[in-house]
Amino acid sequence: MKVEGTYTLPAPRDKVWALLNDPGVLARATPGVKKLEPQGDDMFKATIELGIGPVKGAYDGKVSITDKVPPERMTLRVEGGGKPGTIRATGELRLEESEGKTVVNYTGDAQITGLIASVGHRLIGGVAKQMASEFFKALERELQKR
Amino acid sequence: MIPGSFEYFSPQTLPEAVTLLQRYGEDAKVLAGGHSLIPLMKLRLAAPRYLVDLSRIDGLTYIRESEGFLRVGALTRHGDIETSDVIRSGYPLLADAARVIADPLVRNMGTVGGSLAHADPAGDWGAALLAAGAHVVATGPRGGRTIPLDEFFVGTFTTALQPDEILTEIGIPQSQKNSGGAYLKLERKVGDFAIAAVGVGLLLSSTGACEQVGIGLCNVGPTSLRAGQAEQVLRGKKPDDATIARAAETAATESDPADDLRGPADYKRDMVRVLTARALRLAVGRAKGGA
Amino acid sequence: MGNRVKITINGSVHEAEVEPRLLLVHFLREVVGLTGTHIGCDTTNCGACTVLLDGRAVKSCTMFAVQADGRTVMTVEGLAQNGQLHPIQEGFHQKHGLQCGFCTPGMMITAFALLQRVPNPTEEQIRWGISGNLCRCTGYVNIVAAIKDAADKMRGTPAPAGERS
Amino acid sequence: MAVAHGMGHSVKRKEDARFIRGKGNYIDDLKLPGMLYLDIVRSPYAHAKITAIRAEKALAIPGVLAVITGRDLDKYGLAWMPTLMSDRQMVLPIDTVLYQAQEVAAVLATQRYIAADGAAAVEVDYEPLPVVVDPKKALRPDAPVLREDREQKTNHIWHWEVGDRDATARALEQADVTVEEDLYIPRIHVASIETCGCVAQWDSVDGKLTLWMTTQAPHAIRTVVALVAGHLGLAEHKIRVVSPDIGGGFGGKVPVYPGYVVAVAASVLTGKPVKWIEDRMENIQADSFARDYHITAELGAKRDGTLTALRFKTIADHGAFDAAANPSKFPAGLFSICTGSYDFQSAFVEVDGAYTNKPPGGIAYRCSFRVTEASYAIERMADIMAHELKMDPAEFRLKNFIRPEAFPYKSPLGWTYDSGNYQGALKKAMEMIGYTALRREQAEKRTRGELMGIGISSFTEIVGAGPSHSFDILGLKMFDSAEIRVHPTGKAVARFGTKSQGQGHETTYAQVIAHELGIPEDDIAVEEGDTDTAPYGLGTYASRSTPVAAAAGAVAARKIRDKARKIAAHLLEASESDLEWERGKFFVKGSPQRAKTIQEIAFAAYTNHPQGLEAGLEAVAYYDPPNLTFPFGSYICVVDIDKGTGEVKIRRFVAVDDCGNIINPMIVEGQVHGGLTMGLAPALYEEITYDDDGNIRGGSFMDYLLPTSMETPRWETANTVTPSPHHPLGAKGVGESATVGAPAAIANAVIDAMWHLGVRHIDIPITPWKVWKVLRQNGVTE
Repeated sequence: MKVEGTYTLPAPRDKVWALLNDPGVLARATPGVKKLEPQGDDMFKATIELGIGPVKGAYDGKVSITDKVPPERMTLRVEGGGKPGTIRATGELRLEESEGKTVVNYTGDAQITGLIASVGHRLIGGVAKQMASEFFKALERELQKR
Repeated sequence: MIPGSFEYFSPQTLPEAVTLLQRYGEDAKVLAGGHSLIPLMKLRLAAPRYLVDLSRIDGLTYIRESEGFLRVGALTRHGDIETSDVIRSGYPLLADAARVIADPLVRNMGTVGGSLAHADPAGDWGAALLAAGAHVVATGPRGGRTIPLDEFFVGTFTTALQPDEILTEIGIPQSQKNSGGAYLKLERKVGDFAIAAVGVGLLLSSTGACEQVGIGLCNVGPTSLRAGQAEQVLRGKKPDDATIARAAETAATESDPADDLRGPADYKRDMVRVLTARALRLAVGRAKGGA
Repeated sequence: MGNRVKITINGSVHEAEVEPRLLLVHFLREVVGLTGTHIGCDTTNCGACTVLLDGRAVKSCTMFAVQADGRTVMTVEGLAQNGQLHPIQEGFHQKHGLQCGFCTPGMMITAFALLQRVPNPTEEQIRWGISGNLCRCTGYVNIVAAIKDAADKMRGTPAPAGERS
Repeated sequence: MAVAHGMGHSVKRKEDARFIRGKGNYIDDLKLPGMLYLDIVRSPYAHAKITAIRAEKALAIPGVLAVITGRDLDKYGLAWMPTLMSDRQMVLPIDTVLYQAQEVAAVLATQRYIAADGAAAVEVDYEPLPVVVDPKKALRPDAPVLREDREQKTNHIWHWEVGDRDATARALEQADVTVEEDLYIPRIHVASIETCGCVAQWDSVDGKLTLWMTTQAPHAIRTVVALVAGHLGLAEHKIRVVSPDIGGGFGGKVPVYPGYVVAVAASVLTGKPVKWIEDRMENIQADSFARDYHITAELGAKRDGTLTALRFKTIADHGAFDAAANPSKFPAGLFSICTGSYDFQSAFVEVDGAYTNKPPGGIAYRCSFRVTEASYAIERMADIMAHELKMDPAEFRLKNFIRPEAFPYKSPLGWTYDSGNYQGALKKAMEMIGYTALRREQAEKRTRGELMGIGISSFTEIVGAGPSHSFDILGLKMFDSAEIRVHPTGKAVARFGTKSQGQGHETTYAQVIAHELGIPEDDIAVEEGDTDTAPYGLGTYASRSTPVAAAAGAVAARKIRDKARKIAAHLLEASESDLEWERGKFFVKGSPQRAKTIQEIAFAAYTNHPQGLEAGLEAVAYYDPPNLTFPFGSYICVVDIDKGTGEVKIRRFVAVDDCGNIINPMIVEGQVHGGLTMGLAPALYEEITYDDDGNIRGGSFMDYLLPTSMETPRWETANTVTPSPHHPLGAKGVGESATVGAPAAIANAVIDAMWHLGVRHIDIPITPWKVWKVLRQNGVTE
């Protein structure tokens, strides 16, 4: 499944870049992430509890950041599995600065398997968009905190 | 398919139910008709530890007009709305919607409150009641509060209800002379969720202009959507063909569908356009006293 | 963690201690032993499990037995009275409204509820009324005819012989 | 008093009595003392290595008795089982899963709910492997090889061809007009309303296994169990397979699924009865699929509209194992009936089978092994050719039909059609629907921009598997059987090797016997499905009950009549040759009052039989048909298309069927109604798709769309009668005709509505968005 979109953050690119490279911020901003434990260079063990209404699930996973070209782009990989299914997602974030703001273009490809994929496919697209938007809104809040 | 275990409560009063929700918080789920929740539990996608069944609480099933509002109790079943004389004679938008929810057997069990609180983007009531300009009443430990439906849907399966609040009533501005409405659903077959559905509620002025208009969109975004810009196109204008066409095109741009088995996003967006135009024409006809 | 339920089924009271998660359909089939109510889809689509709950046709696989506590249930086994087939059962037999018979109990219960509410339904009303019950064998035409036949008999105005609606 | 109606009467069904009272005996109704329950853990991945299966949490649940894995079964040589197609199939995997929802482990528990809890608690670790869901990609040399267990390191299963390749190529080159189209017939599922299941009961004292299961072929299953588990001491006389009432089969209850095997193993292991019942998602996601044929079809014709050549090239997607329930000697079943109702000079068909990461199978979905694929393809192509030639599709068909006087007709692909009158059926259908007026209406509507289409399908089926020269199951010939015992009081019991799943055998077989012997239907008990009592037969599928088993019934009845004649001669003190038979009695020629009824004769058979003749009045017949039967029909469908939404509305559908002589017109009509609805379903609604990761789309009734009463039109049916010359009753079989014929009629109607816009083809199911898309592409919008 492909997800793509654009989000504008009200801060210069360097600042956004720093934010995206802060594990604490990533943990707080990524929907459902309860804990991120560093496992080496840009690799993290993740504990995720995701609840979409009554559909709640706990997932163990890995988050890694690769293909970094500061402060232009990075690739975020998330892998996780739990009872409702598994996900392996790759998202490329491209940062462009424009008039003091940062435009983030993201393109993601998610491989979802299991029950969620087979019975929940009608909702997955919408939920993915919703989660992407929550992620950027959370980043925006982090920006305001700084 | 067998659901996981849970503890079951069947309170006799609303305060009792609220107390249970307070006690169990996020671990509890309210059971109204159960036709959204139980399938998820059978799939073991949902596994609430506590179920609070509202069905034995008296006084949550009614359809009545008072103080300028049509008031519908949260436990009123879809089928009761479908067959209600009050609804049939004065609220074509709601009558249309009630007729196309799932199938007749589901409508005998599913409730309007349960459906709204479940906040499935494919729920027909969400779009229909957004179009009708409805609000809901939430009852919690601090009593009742009114939430405009515009603020109710937060995301997929997520509403503005607190974990210890229960949706108890839906209020809809009472129908007037010159008001009309329609709900059109495009579905793959009876019982399926909509490919897209559009609800329209409107009130025409004495000159035939749109004095009030509401347009709700079903299953074309992460939540039920209100097509506010499309409403703006119509507001204060006569709903002629050109205006309707412009409003329909605007509604399409306001929708945010995703690809699925029902079709790709561009198809669904166009269906919003087609259905909005058709629903508007039907609603205008009804407002003018037509069928 | 049992809950006590008392359910009146086809006129007899049944009491039992059940797990809250026990589906009504399993209560009927496994606890009470009324196996005429079937399970077809598990996802509230097919209506093979349809029973009357306080007079309304509902899908008993999407309901817990505890929800039916204190209520009245009628299953296919309750259609015939004193060994006398109900006109709906007669109609299904006469009009060949069943083949494998698996959806038939749910279909007949839905028809029963429909005819209580609409004693003289049109073809469209019948089709609308049974649209929550899937049949894989008959193609519905003869089911519609069977329900029409029953409606006519129940109103005391039998359709002309050989009429197929 | 009971009367014998015999053939041609709409006798009301005997089996209804229990079904309308909720007293059917379906598999899940069976409850035995001490019975255990099995639930199955399934793979979320379409292709993965299993690195660990951890059962501790499941086993910790009170009531969970065992978690069975492939490694456990392997100890008994049961981790794999053979398929009917000379392939093998995993029962439970040892280390690799090959499709989503594949069985991974089984949990045995004291209760159904506990078994489900156990299955949810089993933890499995997987290492995902590359997934191949497209058979065309699977056949590329760089594709990952899915079946590492096979010697051949390729996803190519087999190649099969029939016809004259060179002559067909030449004929196509020389044709004035050729048309070519890619037709995909998607995966669908029979989705009978009852899912599959079984109760296995091992009696360790007698060493006897009783297996109640939802099977359309109990005897064949008994032999398969004996062959597969013989090394464990299960001998065929110690195996009893009972097929109870079946809630719809349609081909889906022919194969052996892993759940059955595990249930048997679990019962043998524990000495207790074990029940396994699928839920709907397991049923749709893992049981045998149907179709999944990618066809490239070409036709050639002369300018005057005469068809000359046909060439079909097909890729058949069989999923992870070739487990097609196909008892013919041809890998693609009866697909070579694809020349249909037309008289081609040359034809050539080739099919290649491929493995993919999808569930195995390849069953019929209410047709005889690929007949629907063949019929859909030829009827779609016939319409495309007619339109290409600017001929009316009806006129085009009438011009190219095999002439009535040409029967028995030898097709260029090797079949000998028994009888037919295709012109008669099509003309009757055209008359019923008012074809000419509809074409006028369509022309008027076009001028107003409205979209209305008329579609014809004039199909020829091939059913009644089958003659032993072309069919077998693991070497077993495809005869079927009947045993009739007439009791002293003139009542009878008749047992058959088939098994009804709703077809009404208890009634129609009784009619056949009543027809032959004059014993009233009410006095005949028909039994099927118990291998301990019924004679050996191959079961009910492929519309074979009437062509094969009813023929056996007629032959057995005639054997009884022959003996009855001897007894009558003895009683009437006349010579056998002086006796004449009138249904229900023998009388002396010229003295009709000197007669003995079949009941009197039956009594005498036990009380006063002639010397030198054995007592009793019973007979068994095993009928190996000399040829298949070829039912046919013409269907016409009228559709209206909503230009805005792309919705297709079927306004009318007329079906004229010819299945030879009819046993029970009411049941035949019911079969046609049901078949039409199962033809409508794949034409407009049903499909199982897979995403690139092998996730199933359409794996529950939420997304696998069975038509309801609202989508199903009011079918209009009629018959013509062209008896089969080789069947003892002149009958042909009808259960599947409509499923075979209907999809093309609907698809043709939709395309007919849009041909003038430049639309040539849309693959089924024709969903609103597909129609919307082609309308948009051709500039039509609301």
